[in-house]
Amino acid sequence: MSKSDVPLLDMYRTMLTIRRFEERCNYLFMQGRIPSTLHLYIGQEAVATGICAHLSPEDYALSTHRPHGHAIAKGVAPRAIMAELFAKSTGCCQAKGGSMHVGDIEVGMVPAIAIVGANIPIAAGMALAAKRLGTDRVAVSFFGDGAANEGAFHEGMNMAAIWDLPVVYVCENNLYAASTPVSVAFKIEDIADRAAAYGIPGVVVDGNDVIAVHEVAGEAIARARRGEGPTFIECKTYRLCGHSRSDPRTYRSQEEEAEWETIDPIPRLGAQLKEAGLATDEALTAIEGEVESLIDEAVAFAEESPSPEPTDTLTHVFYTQTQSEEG
Amino acid sequence: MSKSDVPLLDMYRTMLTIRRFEERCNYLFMQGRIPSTLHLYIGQEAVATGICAHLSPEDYALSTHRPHGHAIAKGVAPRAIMAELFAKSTGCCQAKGGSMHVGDIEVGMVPAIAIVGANIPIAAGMALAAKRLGTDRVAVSFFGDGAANEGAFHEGMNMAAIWDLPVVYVCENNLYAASTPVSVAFKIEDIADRAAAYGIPGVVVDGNDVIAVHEVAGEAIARARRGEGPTFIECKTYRLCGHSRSDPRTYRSQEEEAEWETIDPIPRLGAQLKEAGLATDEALTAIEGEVESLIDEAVAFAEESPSPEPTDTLTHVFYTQTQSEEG
Amino acid sequence: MAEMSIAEALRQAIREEMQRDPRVFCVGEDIGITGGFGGAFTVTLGLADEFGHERILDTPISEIGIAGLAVGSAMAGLRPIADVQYGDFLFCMMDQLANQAAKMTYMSGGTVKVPMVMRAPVGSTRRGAQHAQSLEAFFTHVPGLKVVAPSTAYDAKGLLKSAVRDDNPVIVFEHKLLYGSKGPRSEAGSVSPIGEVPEEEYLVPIGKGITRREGSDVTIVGKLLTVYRALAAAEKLAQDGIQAEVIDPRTLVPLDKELILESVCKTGRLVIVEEDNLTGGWAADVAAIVAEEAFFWLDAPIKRVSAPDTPAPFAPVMEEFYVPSEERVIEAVKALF
Amino acid sequence: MAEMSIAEALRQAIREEMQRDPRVFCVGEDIGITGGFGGAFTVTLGLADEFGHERILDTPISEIGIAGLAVGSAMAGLRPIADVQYGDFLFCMMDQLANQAAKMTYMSGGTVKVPMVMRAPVGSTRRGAQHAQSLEAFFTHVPGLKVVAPSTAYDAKGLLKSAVRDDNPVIVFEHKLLYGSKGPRSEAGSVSPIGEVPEEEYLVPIGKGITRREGSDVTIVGKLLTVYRALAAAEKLAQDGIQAEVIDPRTLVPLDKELILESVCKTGRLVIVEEDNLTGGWAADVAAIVAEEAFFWLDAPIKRVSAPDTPAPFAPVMEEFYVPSEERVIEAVKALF
Ligand SMILES: Cc1ncc(C[n+]2csc(CCOP(=O)(O)OP(=O)(O)O)c2C)c(N)n1
Ligand SMILES: Cc1ncc(C[n+]2csc(CCOP(=O)(O)OP(=O)(O)O)c2C)c(N)n1
Ligand SMILES: [Mg+2]
Ligand SMILES: [Mg+2]
Repeated sequence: MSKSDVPLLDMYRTMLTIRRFEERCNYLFMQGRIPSTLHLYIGQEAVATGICAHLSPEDYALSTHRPHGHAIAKGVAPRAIMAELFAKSTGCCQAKGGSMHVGDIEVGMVPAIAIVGANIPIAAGMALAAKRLGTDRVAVSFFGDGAANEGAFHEGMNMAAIWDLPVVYVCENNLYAASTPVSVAFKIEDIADRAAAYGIPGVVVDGNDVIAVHEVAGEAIARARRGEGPTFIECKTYRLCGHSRSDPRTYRSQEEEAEWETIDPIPRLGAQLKEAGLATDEALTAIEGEVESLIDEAVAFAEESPSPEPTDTLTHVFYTQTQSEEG
Repeated sequence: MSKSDVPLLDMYRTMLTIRRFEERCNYLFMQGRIPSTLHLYIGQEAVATGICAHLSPEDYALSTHRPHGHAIAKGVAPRAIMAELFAKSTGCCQAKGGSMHVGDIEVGMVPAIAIVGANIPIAAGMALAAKRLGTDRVAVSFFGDGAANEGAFHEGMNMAAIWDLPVVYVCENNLYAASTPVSVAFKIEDIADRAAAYGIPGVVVDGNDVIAVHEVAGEAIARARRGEGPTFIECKTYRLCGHSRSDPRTYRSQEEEAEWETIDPIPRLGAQLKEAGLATDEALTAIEGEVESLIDEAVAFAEESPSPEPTDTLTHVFYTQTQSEEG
Repeated sequence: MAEMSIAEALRQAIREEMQRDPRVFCVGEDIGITGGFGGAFTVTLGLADEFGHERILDTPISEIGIAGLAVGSAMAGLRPIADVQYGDFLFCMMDQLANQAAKMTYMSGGTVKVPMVMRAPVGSTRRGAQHAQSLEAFFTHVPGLKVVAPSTAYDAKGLLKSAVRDDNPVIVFEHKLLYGSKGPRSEAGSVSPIGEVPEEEYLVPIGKGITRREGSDVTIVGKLLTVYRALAAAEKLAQDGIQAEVIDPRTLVPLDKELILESVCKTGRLVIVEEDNLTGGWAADVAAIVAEEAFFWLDAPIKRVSAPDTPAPFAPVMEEFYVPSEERVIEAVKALF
Repeated sequence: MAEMSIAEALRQAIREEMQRDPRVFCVGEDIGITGGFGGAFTVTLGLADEFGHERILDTPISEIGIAGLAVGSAMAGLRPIADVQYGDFLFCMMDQLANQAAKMTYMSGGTVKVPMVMRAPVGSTRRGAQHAQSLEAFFTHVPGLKVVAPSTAYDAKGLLKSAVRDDNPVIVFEHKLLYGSKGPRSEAGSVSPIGEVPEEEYLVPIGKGITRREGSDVTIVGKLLTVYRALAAAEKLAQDGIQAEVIDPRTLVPLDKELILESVCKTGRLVIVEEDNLTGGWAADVAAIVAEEAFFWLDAPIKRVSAPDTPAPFAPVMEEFYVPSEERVIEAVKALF
């Protein structure tokens, strides 16, 4: 892919959509209009965006307790996610799932899996199916630094490796697992070095640089589609927000946060676009306006949507043919 | 440790004891005098022997479904193991455990754990206790090549690494996990390379050369006792027997078996001893005789011992103070 | 009709389903290695020759991986038949089964399906506590999983075929002493029922129990090995003039509770026999259902005949005490009169 | 007497036991990081300042590792108090708990002990199916484990202290809506009982239940959150002239079944209320025990009021339907008269 094929403006729009979507969620949550808890993706948008830019709805993405960004980047309608957060019947999981399980299998976004590490062997399974069914689909598994210490990581990565499965493992190393810094949980510097334990390539990339992410992702996904097996990509990034709900973030320093603020991926791409003459201030403002309307519309949709009935609890325990077309 | 400190004759005796013990087990099993199943250690004796030669009864050894060799090398009385296999009350687990769980905590041999990989985090826990209690004890975890693909391996190794725990991980790569060759289960050549994923040293050693095993074990154990953390030792070896019971071994070639027969660790050490003038044929024959008597005595003890009562089933579900002295 | 063991019947079921549907495949440890075992109890023996190693997929020793692979491949269009060598190892993959496979359809609002099968041998066979457990109750308690437990060759074949075609995760419990496999994998104390299996294709529907013996005085519910213990006890009881009705639910989730309730309403007495530990076993659930729904038809307390609340002991003399015997069933029944 | 929440009471118990015995330590995720959360529900908040990071040991996200570390360190002379952030993650460490911790003493012929505690928050709190389960029944079914489930600050402190001193593995289930923690970790819908706790040291023995309310007409057994549902229902029922006796077993294994049996023999009626799914829940076992041992004292069917057999739904309106309500308890009781 030549540089000019990089969908920079689309990626800008996606990152901004994720950011504004979540800022709004946070606001609504603080107002008590969204129940439960939220794990926001603010600051990490370049990862989901740079990777998913290569994927079609036929490809699979698997996510975690922090899935809004992946879901939006993978093409789930923001209104359907918002309605899910509002616990409405029109939500992407019909209010059965909630924030930690958003997804839409129609666009290849697997309902997110909130057990840390658990999506890793499942992604291998989806990749196996893609291969056996003769498609060129790939599966992308997103997970955090913390997940790399789960047994599921080890077993899943090894299986993907030995069978050369078309899967890309994307470790978003945001330096913390909840309050726990990576230095407490690892004796090694780069988690990508673990790829060698499975005999697959491991790459480290600046996760706050969407262009860099897009580039390594392109190679990894192409490799997967060619049948050459999985790649492990470690994206160094940072969440510019708390772990969940009203996390006071007192386990990390304000200096550290301030430093990462300076490389916030969204203004960073904005500046690059202007510098390269690919977008004017006006163009970016126009995108901003479009994104705001999209979010407004999503919130309105969510608010107007009906709540489920209490007895809806009882449906969907088992899959029934009529729920969806199937051969 | 200088070469002259290497307890070669003791190690020869230990290896031979394991070999003759298990040959006898197998015979008794075939005769129907031992119930259930057996996983024999024949061919791998140099590993348990070379490592355990460094351990005192205060140190811990943890084993697997294939534990007789480790138990003997760690100092469990052969008669107590034999009685356990005969399902007698005098067995080292009072006939509650059986072949896959032999052990004797009094000599630091943890009742063996037959869930593949499960002893790895437990060994880290024992090492943590050794460290916190201010002792210089080490824990040695023995496991197979197959175990290195378990989630428990990953989580346990990482914990041992990050806290510099006094534990030595000994992977006995005998080329097969049951019928499955390592080439099916791994994309990498040396399992020891996985040590790098945890930031600890990984060493490969000829597991059929007890002197070499003894040497690397000495370094690893000394390192652990110095508080410098775990070492991963991969011992390349081969079981000169079936996986369990009457395994016809048709998943591997007779040529391969024959090749490994030529480096059977016991005659190999015997030849070295004679070459170095450290033992005569007569001396080795004398050891052989002593070992035979020991096994005879163990079998006699086992046969004469009483069976448990059916209602003994109900005891030992919970630990009670009176069962053993405790402060 | 052909006579065959349960291991053979399961193998036939797998073969037929793999022939019928190219999406079906097997995955597990030591299931297809050339010259190998065909799984811990020979069920997949020879199938790799027929279907190749891609469809009889040997894995590393990675239970989380096996279950995760099954979940993922099922979600993406395949129909995996996964297995563990011993049911006890299900604990190693419990998250994938209980949190992932069982909940995915629900969490997705009914849009995602997970058509996978997980086979697991259960029962105590002199190998000690970690190769002996009866795991049924751990899985009947997880909403979103179906659970079957065949005790005859006919049911084993018909239920496994139904499980493969079901759009939901199905756990198939098989008892080691019932496989009847000959040769190296046959077990001491094996009951090894040889049963008749029709030549033509058939399915046994998930969710239908069966009355193995009719009787009017007491209902005995058993599953897997204990069906045979119950039947043997019933014969002896008949000599003493007590006619026991023996019910084998075959499927544990969804349970054919009407069959049990109707029988209890007829006999007024209930004994449940299972190999699992007493406290929290599946038998407790049957007792609770009957104590709620057929209370006024009961003439006597409900009895459970189970293993005691201990891990499985190794020694054969203790194991015989541990696993419910024919005698214990007879005693329990007689205590109700 | 001091007034405190369950979270505070648990913290006090841990502090006192750590002061008393240098072998006691805590291990888990995010429990001691400076500036961090003090565990998922603040129970260990501040303890690292007092005892240092070696004794409030923060781990990687490695549940197998945490449980394995607890088993090993307990076998080698320490007394670990391990925790998981949500009970649901116990499935990730199930092998270590069910196959290792629970069986080690037995398999060793009684020579090895595993004095460890595993704490696990349970209950549905609007986070969806993977952060909501009530796991008690999975562990009461494992011989070799003790299981406690405190519902008051007094019991939480006294039982946790007893658990730490027990020579066996003890699983402590805590309900998220009962912690009563203030600030960022308080939960919507929280019951947050504040209870009195004596200044002087005390223990609550493992294995002793308690009658929370006396009554002569019906016995209601609850645990954790449902104790409060049962008590509220009992007040309302009293207005209709039905006197309910409410029993809180506090310990699930070993169960104080005499307390329950005596009450049922007095009242003749039994309703068991729990938040867990109906099929295979702990309530089934209580029903089975009573249906066997107090059958002739029963005047009515045994009722279970449980969550339906579904994963936990996310939406609050569905969650309210899912978790047994006061109204459902009242309805179940009235149906017995
Ligand atoms: C198996 C499991 N253990 C623990 C948790 C609780 N938990 C939720 S998020 C989280 C931290 C995850 O860290 P990381 O993987 O780095 O992802 P991040 O939150 O940084 O995106 C933890 C411990 C969980 N959900 N699943
Ligand atoms: C968790 C688990 N999975 C599977 C098994 C069944 N099993 C017993 S031994 C064995 C092979 C072990 O291979 P390896 O670790 O290489 O040890 P070896 O037998 O070669 O000594 C298997 C699969 C088990 N005991 N535990
Ligand atoms: Mg992180
Ligand atoms: Mg091996």
